Amino acid sequence: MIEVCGDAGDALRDLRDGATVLVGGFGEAGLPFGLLEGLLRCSARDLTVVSNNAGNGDSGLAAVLATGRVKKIICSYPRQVDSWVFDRLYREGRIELELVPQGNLAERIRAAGAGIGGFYTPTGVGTPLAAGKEVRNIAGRDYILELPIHGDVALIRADTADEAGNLTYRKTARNFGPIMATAAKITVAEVSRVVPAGAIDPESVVTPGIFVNRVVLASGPARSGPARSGSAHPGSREATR
Amino acid sequence: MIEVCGDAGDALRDLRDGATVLVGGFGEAGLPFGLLEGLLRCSARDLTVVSNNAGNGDSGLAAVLATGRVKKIICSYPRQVDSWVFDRLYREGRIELELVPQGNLAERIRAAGAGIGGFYTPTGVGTPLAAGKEVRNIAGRDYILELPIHGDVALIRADTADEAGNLTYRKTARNFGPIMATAAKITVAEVSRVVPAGAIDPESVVTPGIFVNRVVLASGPARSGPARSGSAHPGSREATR
Amino acid sequence: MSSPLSRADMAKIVARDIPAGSYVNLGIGQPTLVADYLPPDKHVVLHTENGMLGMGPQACGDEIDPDLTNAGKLPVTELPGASYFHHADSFAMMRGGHLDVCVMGAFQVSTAGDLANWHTGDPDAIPAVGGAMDLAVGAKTVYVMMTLFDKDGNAKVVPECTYPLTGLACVSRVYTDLAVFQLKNDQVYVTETFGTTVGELSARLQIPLVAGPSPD
Amino acid sequence: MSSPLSRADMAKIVARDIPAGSYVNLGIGQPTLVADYLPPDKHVVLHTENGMLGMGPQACGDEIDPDLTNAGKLPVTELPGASYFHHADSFAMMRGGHLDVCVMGAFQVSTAGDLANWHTGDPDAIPAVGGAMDLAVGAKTVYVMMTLFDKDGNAKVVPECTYPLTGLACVSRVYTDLAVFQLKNDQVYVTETFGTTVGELSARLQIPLVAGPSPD
Repeated sequence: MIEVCGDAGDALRDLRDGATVLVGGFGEAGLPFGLLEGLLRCSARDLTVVSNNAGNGDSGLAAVLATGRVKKIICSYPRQVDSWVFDRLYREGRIELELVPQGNLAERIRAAGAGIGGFYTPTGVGTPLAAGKEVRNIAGRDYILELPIHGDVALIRADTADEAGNLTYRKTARNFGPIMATAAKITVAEVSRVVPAGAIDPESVVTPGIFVNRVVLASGPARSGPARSGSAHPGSREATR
Repeated sequence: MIEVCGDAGDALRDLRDGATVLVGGFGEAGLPFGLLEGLLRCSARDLTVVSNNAGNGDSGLAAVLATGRVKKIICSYPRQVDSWVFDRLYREGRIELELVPQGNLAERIRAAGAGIGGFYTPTGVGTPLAAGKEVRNIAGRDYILELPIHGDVALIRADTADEAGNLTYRKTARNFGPIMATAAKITVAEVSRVVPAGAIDPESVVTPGIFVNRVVLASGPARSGPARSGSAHPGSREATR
Repeated sequence: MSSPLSRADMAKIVARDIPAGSYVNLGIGQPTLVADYLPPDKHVVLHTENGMLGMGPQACGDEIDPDLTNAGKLPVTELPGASYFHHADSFAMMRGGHLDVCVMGAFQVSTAGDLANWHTGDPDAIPAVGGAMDLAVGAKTVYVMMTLFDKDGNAKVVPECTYPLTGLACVSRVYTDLAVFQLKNDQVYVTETFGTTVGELSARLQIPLVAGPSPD
Repeated sequence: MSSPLSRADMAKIVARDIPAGSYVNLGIGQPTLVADYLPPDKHVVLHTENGMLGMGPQACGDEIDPDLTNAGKLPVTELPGASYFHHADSFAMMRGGHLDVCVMGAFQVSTAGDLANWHTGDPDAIPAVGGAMDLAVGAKTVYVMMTLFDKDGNAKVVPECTYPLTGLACVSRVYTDLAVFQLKNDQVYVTETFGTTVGELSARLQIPLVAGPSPD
């Protein structure tokens, strides 16, 4: 059973100084805007954020970075046309950057969730991003050793949650959500609706409920139409605030 | 685009002596019976079979083993109440067994499909199945190094295929199918029906078409009802032979 | 209690001790009986390693579907809120420490919590391990459920396992017909006895036992 | 042809050389133009690393959906037969060698096929790598699409890359405004020229060139 939180602040109540926060999204698709607003209002400092990008414009993740409470970001693509908040902090030496190739980033997060202690990847071999990493030849090919990235909290955006915590996503907004959900001690999903257990087809569940602790309804109208199999259900709660 | 083969023999036409064959299924759920019958009629010898079990009764995988054309099996659970074919071959020294814990077996198959050169797993540490394997302490815990298992051919049982090769599965018959499909040079799926591209909801695809080369319609009536979203489509071909 | 437990009674007390809201894997054989004593309002979700969460009771009659089985290959049913996933995801769930409890049978458990439950060591036996080693290292808590003595009267809680190991220092509780044991920091605590006493057990097992639960 | 290629013409010949039925990833920027020249009857399936196969053309007007973008974060559409998957699965698909072709831009390509396309080496630049390194090692065939000389007239096909590397010995073809190159066994083959000759190119690039396609 999941906890349906009244607001993002409640969902983030136990965020501690020094925590590692996994933030879903690729650009703005799959970015949990409501949870990031909750993060803005938290007082936790010295956070490490793991996310593909380092914020766009002045809202969402960029607004969180602007508070100065993030000491380090682990990501694959910080520099974008509208990443001025990160750019400034980075040039001022106020944020540490660990740059990871996108596939290694995804696999390191998956490894954390899957209990894998480390893995050998061909990505990055011979490049500056392999500096200091163990290189090993296996069956005639060079690989580097990469280690898992665990989170204290994962903040993700999904589409529909059922009361068992099962999640579906929408299109390419799925991106990092399913793997981040597996890699954190507490996973909070911002969703467009909550439906009764059984209203999501068990064959179509993307994130099983075991990986989800709390859900918060997204503010604003849902982008999607009603859930494919849960829409007609009388118990469903839609995001309409 | 996938190739829809007329029969299992056609789908297995290029199976060579010494090939490694990944066979889906957990017990009989997800076992591709039709493809295994095709394998029976092939002449390829010295095969290595990778499958969770080593056959039940006298049909399916057991019948293939009984031909004497399998030199080695990699599996987690060969001994069952009705595994007499394997038991006899094993006791007579006519088949080699590589026993792998079930999760390591699954992860090694996934690693092959994902281009991972090897991974550290805690499963098996301190047991006889870790004999000869590298042990490494990472962040205070011991792990053993496991290497990928690649297949030449994967034979799996799915439920619905669309013409783009996308697959869905039925209940716990899903088991090893999706990972084996990623780990072989040629993947052949035995399915209950083939529907036009677009008839499977893109959010519910379990195996994307990139991993599937050939499909064969299963003989006998499908266990499942019609496909959730493809049933009414005039182009769909059902297994009714 | 004043007499040794039946299998059903053992399953009952295991079920009693599983925390509400847990995600639980019940190993093949005896542990599957535990499911019968988990009331729905306890919201325990059952995992089966062949790719399902939300497994329901064994299937009967028309419910039987060859595509829906548990890890013991017996036909089962699906509860509302169930989900299906492939084997790598299923064992990632296990190895990643997401299951709260798993319940397994055993040949031997050592005082350090080492588990032996996949091979008798008989050189003539055909080995089979299945998911036992993955469960042993993966679940947050491993409960063992077994008779305390084998048919020949040999103790199955032992100073050191003599059978091939399944996992190291992984068992935290052992439920038997004669007593319930907690294993912690190489100490064996006896929290309940059935038709025997801690003193009698200590003599028969030839290992030091501490009466009462382990300090937290 | 008698004159250097426009960007559109480069995209056209890249599209021409992509085998029918291929699974293809088009990198962000210029390579996305290639999609416009892939006729539907060629059955090329586009992968975007943010979790989709079967990507359609860029979305316009009402089609725009913020939840459906390509790797360059531009809104795109979905074709029949599409599928969605998460990032680990998407890069497993890439790293596992399942994509037939990827097309990327580059700062430099060496005669050995080394690729530099993520960092200019400027110590003041903010680095960003995205999926470039994964694509470089993962796709079966890597095509580079770029101008042959930079704005300052420096050649971008070079004996050795001076910019930080993206991947080693990974590029097999280089499509430029002036010529198409095949890279094989440390040899550079020129299969087509546009408004120039192999001799002229060899002089400007200061690397040995072989006229005609590489032997198979």
